[in-house]
Amino acid sequence: MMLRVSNLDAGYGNLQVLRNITFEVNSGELVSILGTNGAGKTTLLRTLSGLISTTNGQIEFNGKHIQKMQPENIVKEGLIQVPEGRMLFTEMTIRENLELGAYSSAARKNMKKNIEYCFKLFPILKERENQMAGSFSGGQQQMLAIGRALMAQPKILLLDEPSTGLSPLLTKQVFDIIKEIKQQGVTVLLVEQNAHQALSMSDRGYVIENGEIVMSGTAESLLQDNKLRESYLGLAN
Amino acid sequence: MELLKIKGLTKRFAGLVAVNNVNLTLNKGEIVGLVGPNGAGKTTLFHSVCGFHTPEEGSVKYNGKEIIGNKPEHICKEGIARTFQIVQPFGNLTVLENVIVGAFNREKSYKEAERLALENLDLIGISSLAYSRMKDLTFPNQKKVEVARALATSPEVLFLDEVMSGLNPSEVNEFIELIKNIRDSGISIFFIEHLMSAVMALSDRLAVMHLGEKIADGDPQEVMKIPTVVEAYLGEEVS
Amino acid sequence: MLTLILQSLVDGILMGGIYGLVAIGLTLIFGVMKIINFAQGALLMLGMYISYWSFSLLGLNPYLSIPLSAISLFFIGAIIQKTILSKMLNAPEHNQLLVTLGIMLVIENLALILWSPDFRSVKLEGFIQTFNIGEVGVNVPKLIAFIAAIVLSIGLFLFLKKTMLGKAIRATSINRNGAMLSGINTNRINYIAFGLGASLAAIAGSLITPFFYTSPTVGATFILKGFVVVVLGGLGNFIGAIIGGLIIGISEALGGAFLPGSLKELMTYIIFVIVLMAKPNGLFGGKAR
Amino acid sequence: TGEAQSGDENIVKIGALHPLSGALANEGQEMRDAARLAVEEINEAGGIESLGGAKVELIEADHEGAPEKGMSEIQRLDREKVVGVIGAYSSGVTLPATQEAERAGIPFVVDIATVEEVTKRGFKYTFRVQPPASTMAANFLDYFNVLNEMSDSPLETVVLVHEDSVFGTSIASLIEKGAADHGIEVLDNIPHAATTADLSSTINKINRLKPDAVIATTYLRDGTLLVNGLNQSNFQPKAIIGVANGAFSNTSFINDETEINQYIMDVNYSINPQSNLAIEVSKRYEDQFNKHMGPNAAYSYTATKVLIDAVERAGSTDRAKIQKALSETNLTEHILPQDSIIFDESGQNANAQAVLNQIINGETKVIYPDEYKNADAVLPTK
Amino acid sequence: MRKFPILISLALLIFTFFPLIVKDQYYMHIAILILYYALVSQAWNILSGYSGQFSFGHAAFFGTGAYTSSILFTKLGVSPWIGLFAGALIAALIGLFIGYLSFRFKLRGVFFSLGTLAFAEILRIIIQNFDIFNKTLGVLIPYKPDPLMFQFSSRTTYYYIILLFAFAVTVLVYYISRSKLGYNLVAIRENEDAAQSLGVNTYKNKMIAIAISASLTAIGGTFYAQYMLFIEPATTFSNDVSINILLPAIIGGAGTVLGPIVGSLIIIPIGELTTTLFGNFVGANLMAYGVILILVMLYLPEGIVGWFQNKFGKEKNAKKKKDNSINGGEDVGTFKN
Ligand SMILES: Nc1ncnc2c1ncn2[C@@H]1O[C@H](COP(=O)(O)OP(=O)(O)OP(=O)(O)O)[C@@H](O)[C@H]1O
Ligand SMILES: Nc1ncnc2c1ncn2[C@@H]1O[C@H](COP(=O)(O)OP(=O)(O)OP(=O)(O)O)[C@@H](O)[C@H]1O
Ligand SMILES: [Mg+2]
Ligand SMILES: [Mg+2]
Repeated sequence: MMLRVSNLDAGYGNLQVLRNITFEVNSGELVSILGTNGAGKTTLLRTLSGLISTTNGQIEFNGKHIQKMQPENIVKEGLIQVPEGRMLFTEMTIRENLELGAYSSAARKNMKKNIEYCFKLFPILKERENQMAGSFSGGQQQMLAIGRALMAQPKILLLDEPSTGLSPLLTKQVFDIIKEIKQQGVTVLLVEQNAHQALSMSDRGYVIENGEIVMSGTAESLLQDNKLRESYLGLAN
Repeated sequence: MELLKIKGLTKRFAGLVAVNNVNLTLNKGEIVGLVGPNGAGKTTLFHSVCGFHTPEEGSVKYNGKEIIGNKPEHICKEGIARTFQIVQPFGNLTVLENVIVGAFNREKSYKEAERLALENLDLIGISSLAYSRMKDLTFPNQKKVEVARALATSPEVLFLDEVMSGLNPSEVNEFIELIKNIRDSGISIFFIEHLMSAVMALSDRLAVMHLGEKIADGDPQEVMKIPTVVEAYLGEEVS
Repeated sequence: MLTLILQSLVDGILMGGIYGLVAIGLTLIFGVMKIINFAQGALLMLGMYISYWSFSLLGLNPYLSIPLSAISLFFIGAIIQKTILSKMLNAPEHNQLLVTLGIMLVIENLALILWSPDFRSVKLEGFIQTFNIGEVGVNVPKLIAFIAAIVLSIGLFLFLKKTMLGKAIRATSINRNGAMLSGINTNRINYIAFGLGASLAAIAGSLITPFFYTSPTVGATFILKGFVVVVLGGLGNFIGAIIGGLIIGISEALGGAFLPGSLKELMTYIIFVIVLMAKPNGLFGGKAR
Repeated sequence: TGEAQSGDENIVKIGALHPLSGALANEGQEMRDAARLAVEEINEAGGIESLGGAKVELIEADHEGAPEKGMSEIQRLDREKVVGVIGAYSSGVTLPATQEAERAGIPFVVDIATVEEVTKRGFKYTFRVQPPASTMAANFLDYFNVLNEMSDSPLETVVLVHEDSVFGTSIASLIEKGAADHGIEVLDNIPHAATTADLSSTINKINRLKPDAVIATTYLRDGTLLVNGLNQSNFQPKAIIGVANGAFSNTSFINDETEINQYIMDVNYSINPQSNLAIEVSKRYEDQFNKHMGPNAAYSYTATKVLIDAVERAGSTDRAKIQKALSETNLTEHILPQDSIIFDESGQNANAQAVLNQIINGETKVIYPDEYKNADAVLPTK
Repeated sequence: MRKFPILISLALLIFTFFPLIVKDQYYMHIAILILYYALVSQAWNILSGYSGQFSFGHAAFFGTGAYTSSILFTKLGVSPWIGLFAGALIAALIGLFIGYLSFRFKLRGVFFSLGTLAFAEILRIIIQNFDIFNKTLGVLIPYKPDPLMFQFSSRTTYYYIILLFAFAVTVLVYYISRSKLGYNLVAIRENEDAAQSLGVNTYKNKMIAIAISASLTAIGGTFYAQYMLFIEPATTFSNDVSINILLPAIIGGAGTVLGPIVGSLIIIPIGELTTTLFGNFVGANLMAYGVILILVMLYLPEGIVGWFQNKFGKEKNAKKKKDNSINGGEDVGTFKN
């Protein structure tokens, strides 16, 4: 087991968003988290990365309890996130953004190699390596955010709606890249609105609503679920 | 009737031609979609028409009047309202206050502005968020507020930049209905979106940009069959 | 007349170097970390006192006490960051201003209590104060400070641009959450950055000690110009700080030579305003978002 | 408002209002120390006789150089029921503070505040010990001529350098006005901010104008910058003469800057070196506070003594009576280089005057007028 | 904020009766200072708290007010009552000039802040170098109580005048905060691009804000000059003045109607309190003041009023939220049965 979350509560100040969340991700799996707008998916990922402190419950990653760890140490453990809103260093160049992705000492060793890898995945990053990240188009910024996360050599990669703002072509590419990353042995936790596509490449999925996990199962079973088809996949039966 | 006519519009950034000699029209009552690969120049085109960038060349006629060179606020006053791809919230204000700012575009009294704002929040279906602080909202909700805010300025034309990204498919379906209703209330719409289902469902007409140039413009079904479009934007075939 | 102009130019350049020197630490804290640090002058004052006391108690030449003052202030700066400023990273920007104002009041008055308001000076025996090039005199302590300013600014420029630590400092100030998610210990980075800013203030202080009286309120003399120079050069731009300093120094010197009354001071601000009109982000500032 | 003040019959409170913190703290604290000394002396000598040996208590107040602070401190002192106040060094604070004291009916003996207007407002409760700007300027012009008579290398041209607050400006402009009548040619009158970090442009101007003498009204820091800069530049004037100069009379300057301060002159209020009392007091001051008793301290000391003398003569803590006693002051036993201290109608110490000092071998000496001098002038030569 | 009219009337009532109860001149002086700082800080609040253009140089406007009325009075015998308006007018013009240079050329953030500071310095230097302004000698206003000449023998009169000013300005700000202008200003503060996209003429609104702010600050300047009867350029145009002007608003809560008054009510007495408590130990009082500043900002980052609004506003909002959802506001929860 790579990641096990049990009875997790978290939120912002007085506002509790996550209630009693329990789930797990096995090594090498690709797990999707679905949920309506404002359900708490982003909050969950932020909590996993240590940006939000838990009020209750446990997060176990590779056998270590990480719920009290600082974000940077969680990164060192290999839990990497492509955050919602991208959180790029807008007044720094593309290249610098990528370099900073490899800040931890382990990743720094392979920086050159990994940059080349990112450049191969997203050629636009190479073309514009000296442009300021802030002047990138929305989709270009999304590519950079994914690239920066890959620079950290994740053991588990958390992706918060990675296809947001990407063209259909790129969306496909990004999903292909996710598959490829998985192939390489990286575990992936994926939050996506494009539920159909996400589930179709996932092993398992969880549905979160109002901060609670209300449903879980294998990808196939979820794809077949009637309620889910209606309210998430937009497919009336 | 031609409401908005973009002619030969070109916008450059230090060596990069982000928008290259683009011609486009928006007719009254129409919904026009704009798609294209990331970095094609769609947002830049919006910025240029709405006065946030000064294009190097070209003209934009609104109701027959040249609006290039006008400040964004004048363009809003003229009747073009917009949302932003990268949300631009008034973070420390409540949702209602955000929309009231928009409502004050035409209203003078606070009472009227508040009424108009509440009305629009209701229309977009986010009245329950009225008293939340804008910066505490999720991105998709912030985008909804931006739509309400833009509508509150009582525009004739609405520019929407990827307002549906981050919504799940069911929510997208609701939003599609919403946009149709807005059009039916007499507002013409020009929107950028990457969600093909929404694009196809909404567009009366569809334009495609690639590397700054407009490479197609016409009936959505037809446009989506053009090989260059397929290649540049969709990759392989249409689903 | 020519001598006067030349002499004014030399004086202006040297004084400009001093302004630049003061501005370097400020542009790190103010320009890169985005903290309007009113306490910078007080930190400079502490640097001066460290050099003064090392001199009067240990007989240490102020130039030799630079490492001592730099290291001490690094820790003081890091402590200020850790205990106070780190707690207000999410507060509105102007709050930091009041907090640093509070810090300034505390430091200055602590100095007043500990060391009395007496003016203290360091007299270097057998130290050549000036030398002449032709008819133009060059002040040696100021020349040393000037050279130090240039070396420091280039060093810091390279540090921020080329090293991972430097990049991490910039990244943290741009997007703290993003930096955390990249594995950067942002708290540590902030201690280092503020500590560094404070130790730069101390270095400036130590370099000023040989030609300027030390007293609890001495910081005020330099800090206002320091802010002006930082903004003139563009926030966070070290080379800009030196050039900004030179512009102010030279214009003051020439203004002083040819304008009546205290109108020379007007030069500083008028140039400042004109530069900002032409370049709203300072001479070497990037584009606004 | 004029009624008996102290709660405790045996304590008479007087206030001392000075800039104890902020940029002028050095001067302010030096003056407060002098007031402390004066009070101590009185109490050691048995307190105020006419009040049955009542002890004097000094209430110290800090105005930080801020006018409104000065005003509120006067009110605070009023509530403390002081019988009178001394202060306040900065002219900008002294003006509103004395006005406030006038309103409240508190006798205010100004120790230092140069600006003329302090005693020009028809106030009943304001008295000033220090010679005002006009006296300083007049004394300077007279002494300058005397100096020239003594010397075989007369000084003809001068450049005036002054700090640009009301203190330096008022003195310098009065000198400039009177210069022609005294046969002095003023080549330039150069102001600077007291807090300046750099005086090189002033020095360059002096270098170009090459005056016989530089006349300076400055504070410590800028004064030192000036002398240092002149010393290092290629031109040396025959004389540097201060007028009420805050540097040339300051311990730090006199003791620490021996390389450059030799023979600098200063027209300043100071103690009378011919008076044994003055020597004793300044010795005690030096022992107690570990610094030289400069003119500021001398005047605060005197102001305190003047106020207490008035209380003694009034035999009451009634402020109105003390005011009356103050106006009748005729103090002969004092440490200043002047005749007895008496106040004219406006409240100005009528006999106040400056003397001509010179720093000789790291010590400041009075060199003129003859009745006060304790050293012979080292005259400018060419 | 609907409670504002009640709150303000109550405060006005208390302030009106204050002199009848408290006769002590010291307390009266402190009360005057409180109201005076409430006035100028409120003026600053309009430009900097509401529209977010953080001015570091309000001493420029303060000094303009003080100097205009004082020079007119001492040189031409013009009543300071007239000088008050003249000062306000000139300050507004100077404000517009500064605004033109800053806003037309898009000075933002700290660039604007230091720009305003530079203007305050420029004015100081100009005053110091020209004879009509008495150069550095300052202006001494002869002490001759005469209500027509804005000079009173009784401190109470000064008190009521500044009370009137401070409350009038607060009420004005209350109305602005609920008006189109207020919303425009806040929108500019929060996000200029978004504001523009909604038809807010950012330039015009900023110009209006700086003109109002400058003229009200100048009124404070005239009052100050008439109260102190002496002004000099070094202190009148100093940074300290600018900082003292912005302090109450930030402590109380920038961008709130009551912030400046509340801030002033707290910060001025604290200054006096630390002096009284630590006054005998010079420096300790200012250290204590500094520590208090730090603590207030650490624990009440949005100022006192901001803190209250958050604390009590939240509950109110939560209630409203519920009401709304009951009234058919769409709710989530498709899954939980
Ligand atoms: N910084 C914040 N402060 C307070 N509340 C917040 C904050 N961020 C999010 N919230 C609230 O927490 C709840 C969950 O938000 P979250 O961002 O986790 O949703 P999500 O599932 O990621 O939604 P989406 O699909 O829209 O991204 C929402 O009600 C949101 O308004
Ligand atoms: N301010 C700027 N400076 C430099 N280059 C810019 C700037 N803004 C945009 N660009 C570049 O212009 C091109 C067009 O950008 P634009 O934002 O218009 O793309 P877009 O079509 O909206 O893409 P997306 O679908 O990803 O949002 C991109 O290559 C982008 O990097
Ligand atoms: Mg989310
Ligand atoms: Mg775009």
